[in-house]
Amino acid sequence: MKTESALSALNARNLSKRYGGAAGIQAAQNVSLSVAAGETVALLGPSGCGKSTMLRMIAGLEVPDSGTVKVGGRDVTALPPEARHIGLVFQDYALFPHLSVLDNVAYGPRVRGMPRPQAWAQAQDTLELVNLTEFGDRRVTELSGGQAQRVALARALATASPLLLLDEPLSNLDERLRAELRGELRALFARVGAGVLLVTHDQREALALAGRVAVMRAGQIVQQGAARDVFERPATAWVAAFLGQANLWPQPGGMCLLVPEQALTLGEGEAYAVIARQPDDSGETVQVAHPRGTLTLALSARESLHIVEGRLRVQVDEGLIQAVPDDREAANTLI
Amino acid sequence: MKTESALSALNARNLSKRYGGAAGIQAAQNVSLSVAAGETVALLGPSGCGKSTMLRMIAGLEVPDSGTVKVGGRDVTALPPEARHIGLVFQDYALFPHLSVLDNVAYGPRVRGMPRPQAWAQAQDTLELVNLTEFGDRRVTELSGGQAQRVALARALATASPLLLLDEPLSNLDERLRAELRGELRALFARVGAGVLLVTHDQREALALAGRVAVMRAGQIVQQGAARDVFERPATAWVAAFLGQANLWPQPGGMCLLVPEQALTLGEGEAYAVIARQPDDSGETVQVAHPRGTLTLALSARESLHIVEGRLRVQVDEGLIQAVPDDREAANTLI
Amino acid sequence: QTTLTVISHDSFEVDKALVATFEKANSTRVRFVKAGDAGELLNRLILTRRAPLADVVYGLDNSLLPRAREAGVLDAYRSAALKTVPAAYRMDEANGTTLLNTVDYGFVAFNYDRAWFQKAGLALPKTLDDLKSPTYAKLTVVPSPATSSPGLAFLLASVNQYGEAGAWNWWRTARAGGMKVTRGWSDAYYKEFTRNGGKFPIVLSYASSPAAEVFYAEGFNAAKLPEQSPTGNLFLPGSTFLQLEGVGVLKGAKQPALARKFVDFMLSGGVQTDIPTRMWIYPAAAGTKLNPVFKFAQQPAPTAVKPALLARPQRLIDGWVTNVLRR
Amino acid sequence: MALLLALPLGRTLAEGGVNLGIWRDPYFLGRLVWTLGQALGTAAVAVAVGGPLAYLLSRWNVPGRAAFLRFLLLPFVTPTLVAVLGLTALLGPQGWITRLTKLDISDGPGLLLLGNLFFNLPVMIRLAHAGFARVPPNLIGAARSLGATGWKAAWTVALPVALPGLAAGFVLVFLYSALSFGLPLTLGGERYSTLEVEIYTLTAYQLRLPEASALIVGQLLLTGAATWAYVTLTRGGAGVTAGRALPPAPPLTRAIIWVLMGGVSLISFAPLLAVVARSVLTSGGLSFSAWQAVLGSADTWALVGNTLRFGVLALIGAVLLGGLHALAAWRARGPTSRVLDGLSLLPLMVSPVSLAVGYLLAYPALSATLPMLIGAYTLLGMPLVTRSLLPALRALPPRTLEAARTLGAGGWTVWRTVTFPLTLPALRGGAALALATVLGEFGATLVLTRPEWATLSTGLYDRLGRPGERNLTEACALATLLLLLAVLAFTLLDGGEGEVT
Ligand SMILES: Nc1ncnc2c1ncn2[C@@H]1O[C@H](COP(=O)(O)OP(=O)(O)OP(=O)(O)O)[C@@H](O)[C@H]1O
Ligand SMILES: Nc1ncnc2c1ncn2[C@@H]1O[C@H](COP(=O)(O)OP(=O)(O)OP(=O)(O)O)[C@@H](O)[C@H]1O
Ligand SMILES: Cc1ncc(C[n+]2csc(CCO)c2C)c(N)n1
Ligand SMILES: [Mg+2]
Ligand SMILES: [Mg+2]
Repeated sequence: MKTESALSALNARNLSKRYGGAAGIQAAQNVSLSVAAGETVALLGPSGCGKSTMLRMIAGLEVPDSGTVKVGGRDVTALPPEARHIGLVFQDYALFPHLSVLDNVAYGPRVRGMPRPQAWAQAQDTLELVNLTEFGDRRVTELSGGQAQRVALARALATASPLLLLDEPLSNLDERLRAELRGELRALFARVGAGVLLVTHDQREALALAGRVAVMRAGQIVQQGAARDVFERPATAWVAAFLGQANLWPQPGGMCLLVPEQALTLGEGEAYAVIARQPDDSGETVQVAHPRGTLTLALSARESLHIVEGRLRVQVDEGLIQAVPDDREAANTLI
Repeated sequence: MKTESALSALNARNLSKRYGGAAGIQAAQNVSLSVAAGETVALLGPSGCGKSTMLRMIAGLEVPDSGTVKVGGRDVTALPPEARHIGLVFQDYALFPHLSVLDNVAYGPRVRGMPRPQAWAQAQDTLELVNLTEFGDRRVTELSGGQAQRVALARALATASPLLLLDEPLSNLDERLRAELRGELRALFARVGAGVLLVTHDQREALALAGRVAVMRAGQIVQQGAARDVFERPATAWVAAFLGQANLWPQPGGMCLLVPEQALTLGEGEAYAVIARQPDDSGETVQVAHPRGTLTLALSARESLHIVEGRLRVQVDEGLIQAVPDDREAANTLI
Repeated sequence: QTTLTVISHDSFEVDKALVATFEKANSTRVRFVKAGDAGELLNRLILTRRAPLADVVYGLDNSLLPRAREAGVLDAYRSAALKTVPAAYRMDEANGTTLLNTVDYGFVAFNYDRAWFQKAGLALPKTLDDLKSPTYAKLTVVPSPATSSPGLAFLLASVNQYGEAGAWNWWRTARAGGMKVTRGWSDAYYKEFTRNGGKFPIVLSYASSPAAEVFYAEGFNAAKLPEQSPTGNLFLPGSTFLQLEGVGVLKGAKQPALARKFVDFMLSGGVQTDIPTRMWIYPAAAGTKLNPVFKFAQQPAPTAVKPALLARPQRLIDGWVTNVLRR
Repeated sequence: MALLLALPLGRTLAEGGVNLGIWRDPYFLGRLVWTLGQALGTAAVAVAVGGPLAYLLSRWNVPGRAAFLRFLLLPFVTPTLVAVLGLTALLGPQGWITRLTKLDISDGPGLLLLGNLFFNLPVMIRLAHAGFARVPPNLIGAARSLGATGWKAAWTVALPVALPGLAAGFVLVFLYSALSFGLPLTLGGERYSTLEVEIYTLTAYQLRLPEASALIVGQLLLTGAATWAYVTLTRGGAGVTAGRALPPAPPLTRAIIWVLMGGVSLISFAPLLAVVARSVLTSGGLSFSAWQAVLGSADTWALVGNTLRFGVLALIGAVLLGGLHALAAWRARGPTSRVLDGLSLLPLMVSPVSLAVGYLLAYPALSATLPMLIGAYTLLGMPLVTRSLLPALRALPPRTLEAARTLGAGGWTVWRTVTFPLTLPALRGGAALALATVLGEFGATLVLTRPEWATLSTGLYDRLGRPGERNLTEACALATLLLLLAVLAFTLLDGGEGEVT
């Protein structure tokens, strides 16, 4: 445990935050999270569940009602933001309107005492990473949405902090650029060994970047674990549904059967009637009337060929069906 | 043509815009776009290509250097924004900080003369659409990023304008909420028969909502057509790559071979060596050494079972391979 | 209805009821305009002589009259009531044309703080020469001749006493010895005088000031007057100056007839009786009854100032500025 | 503006011609240097003390904050003579503080500088606070998470973003201190008099207009240069004053705020308290007879009524004209905007003494009429409204206004529903300052024409023109009444929220 804390980039314990007094909103409640050095953890959860609040508490911008924050093994709960050495990308960017793009990015190194030419060089390198090499002289008010978001990302990266908190850092970028940046970020994180806590609504992004995933719901963490585990074995029906599992069959007794993708084999087994088809960019989504419940399947163009005369042969591997508690209605409080 | 213009929600002709004088940035160059009533058109393109600029010119917030804008068949080029009856969602929301959530949403109906109780009722209905029923009294400074985005969307929808311009309206929402809103928006658009121009970086969203798609690059539209057509038959290698086609084999003479997903059948034909595997949330991405070039394939968990001893059997249907001009290097100017 | 405009210095005040009777009797309205202290008042009249601000002026005094005459801002009018004023207090007797009718008179004089001198156990100065010695100079505050009318009055007295060169010498010595020169009377009296929180127990003010001190003292009771005033007059020979304030008709007045009536009104018994306890000066009309507190305001025997000095006071002020102030 | 400013000034200059030879006199060059020096010094101290305090108050809540910000307007209401009374009661040769500390600063320029600060620290703090309150909190958060300490973030982010408000404070303080003449007249003595005092002496007492004109021209060049520098230097600004609740200050910050607030209070409130104290303290000890006399007299209520009536009239004028002026300067683009911006300071750039003379010459018939008087005070209050409102308008995020227009709001509706509510705090603040100016100055420098038009400040000046202790205590009682009236007016102006900025 001692070595773990030494290598831990972030260790947040029991953080709680209520906005606006006793009658206010409980934005976070006893949330514990840790990120090891060199590790990327994705923080997922529906809109308004408290993700940004967590990041702001960890960064020291919001005073938690209770709980402690350790960064690099050091208790920073009482320290101001600047003493925490954390790089933060704000969801709304918060770029400095009075500085050029380059000066925005160089700001972190500058205030930490780096001489100007060196800070500019470092900022220029970071701008290159986000494909904005030639934008250094621009005013930040003259950027497109995606460009501004990349400047915000570059500004946080340029601090070379051992812990990065990224709040939807790529949400306003097109998919190709996002894929490219994902690759570069992964390489960068691996190289510098920074711990990263990433808020994203893009599950592909979470999987591509994060080794571990934490799922929040209404101010609490409902599941945490290796990315693959969480996606493959959601702890509850709510988590499964949130992560995009379409096939949840409610059972009596507050339980629910989860039929994961891997449990389904196409072109084998019985042929069931297809009751709905909806095309999308990677193929189509079809609904199949299985005797135990409706099955929703995302088919690629190739797989669509299996549908013959309005029927699709699907084999459900009963061994892979998981029974999970059905908590989808509970805690659906105002968030 | 006459009836077309009568039913047209938007008809923008040859819009051009250069920011910052002669030495500035050509953000749009002779762009023509039309949206029929009841139709949704997705405007796609990389970050900084001029999408928001187009929307701003159409809404009357930016004076085009040249070109005309017709809304509902009426030439509005010289009219101020408020005379155009257009609902616009700003990429950065631009909520009114001094108004409550409900008053923000009721603002449009109110300034168009609707009595207060009625405007509030209508605003409340729209808030329900975006799942913010209970947030009417909140100050907009007390919202999470996704909540603010939904208020911005609701504010534009509440105007019941015949033309809606949506600039990345769902980018800060989690996938489940996004899917839900997509469904509701589609139903709403169909019901009210509004023309919608949608800027999005999410291709699934484009396909799910839009009948037609326009792809912009560096201030110009490079392809426009039915959504399915554009995705299945990109006009150039750049468009194909931008839309996520991974398999583009450069040929001599400035051409390129595009191997679409449908041209590939798994589990048949020869077995090629798998040279890379990368897991993601819907399965994994693998690279296969095909003699004519490297093939990149996104495999679902089910399809991964086809990989046997590091080899994958893939049949490439030569008849489906398309030859497209390779323009990926050109026009890669500062945008 | 006509309007009569009266311009005056800032200290002018008269019973509202009296004004109302005047207005009623002449079916007119009276507007009062205040224009700074007497010096400023004259300058303003000179500046605006082509389009006069008022019909009648009150508050010009004998030290300003020659300039007023030279600038031609006044019309001649001699009120019949002037006969109630003793000849010694009338202005312009020698010229034959009366521009200003004396309404009141006062004496510019040094005052001292009784309590301070008692406590310090210091004897009072006896002469102006005493006053310029450092012992007393550092106890004295004087409003500036360049910017206040009591200051100018004292300058005239000092030049009258010593001649120009001698006067400059007196002033320079006194200033070197610690005499303070303030801009206006209020500064000297309310800021620098020991009675009011300053550190100078001798101040150039008016001979009537000790009476006012009694009148405005806490718990004043006309029936039970105190033994003595907290301040006293210091009539050093050659230091006092008889100031005669008058009222006259402005050249170019829109209401000359009413203006003359107002001149008469100022010399009438009602106003004359009202004057002393409002403006702390003596009414010019002989035999006007005085409030008993005026027993604290002794009248010095003033030295007559040479008429030549009065003719060009501005020259003396300039001389004082260059020879004393900016040395 | 031409009628109200240029013409009278021109008439003053034309009356006697301009004798520039006076500038060869080292005496007047010395006055020029001193005028500039004391004004710059005052403005610098005001920024150095008021800037940080305004910043802290815009970020943190401490007990007493709201009351402090509101009372801050009081010195501005105070007639110069009352301020002098208060200051000398404390720091004069026999002042309470002087006697306590045995330290007499009444002979040097110290009292004058303190007097300047007494009036002007409040101006600085309020305008700077308005600027800082607009800085989006997330920008500070961003700076700090990037490694900037609290002070560094203030210096590198909040300061540049709030610069227009800060600079407005600086230039106003500079102009007030450079052109004020009441204070140097009474506190400066002969040694520390300023150019304006010399102009006053030359015109009012010596009637040497050519020389005075030369000084006026020189002074105009000085203030013009300052204004030009201000207008060209201030750019940018961002954000709106979002009425969000401020977090309570952490202990150290709270201590700093309290120390600064205490210091400012000592300079700006203590003299007022001294005046209040003087209204009940006589040589014979505690006594309320002055109050009895003042409150018992029907005249007093007439004074209060007039003060309010004229004050409100001038306030309406100042808010209307100043508001329109700010709107015009905001709407205009490029150089026009800058010229309009600078013009708004014109009433503060020209010497009030020369203006007064100009009025006499240009409008002899009007010079002592009520409309002229109200016009003049409108003109004095206007710059304060413009200076508060303009930075707020310029900081409005353009997208917010655009959003309103796309939602169907026409120009006027946008103004009514978005622009106005978002800039209301600034407008209120400017209005409060303007009202303060008018309440305190009304009828004191320009001369009222009828006894029944007398205001509190004229009543007060009348009493200070007569000898006798009772006059002094009654003057102090009237001053106290004026202050109470002002507190009431400000409370009404800011809707009782204590948040006028
Ligand atoms: N106010 C401005 N001044 C100068 N250049 C600008 C301004 N606004 C945008 N630009 C530039 O114009 C180009 C087009 O911008 P626009 O905002 O239309 O892009 P976009 O397609 O919406 O991009 P994104 O997806 O990143 O939001 C960009 O290169 C941007 O840098
Ligand atoms: N300043 C505030 N005052 C009051 N409530 C707030 C404030 N900021 C956020 N909240 C509320 O706290 C809850 C959590 O907000 P938070 O911003 O942490 O959500 P989030 O998980 O980041 O959501 P999103 O994905 O939409 O950005 C939300 O319900 C939000 O409405
Ligand atoms: C040094 C100095 N003296 C006086 C004031 C008082 N004052 C308040 S408002 C205003 C302008 C209108 O007269 C003035 C001069 C000040 N601010 N600075
Ligand atoms: Mg968030
Ligand atoms: Mg955009």
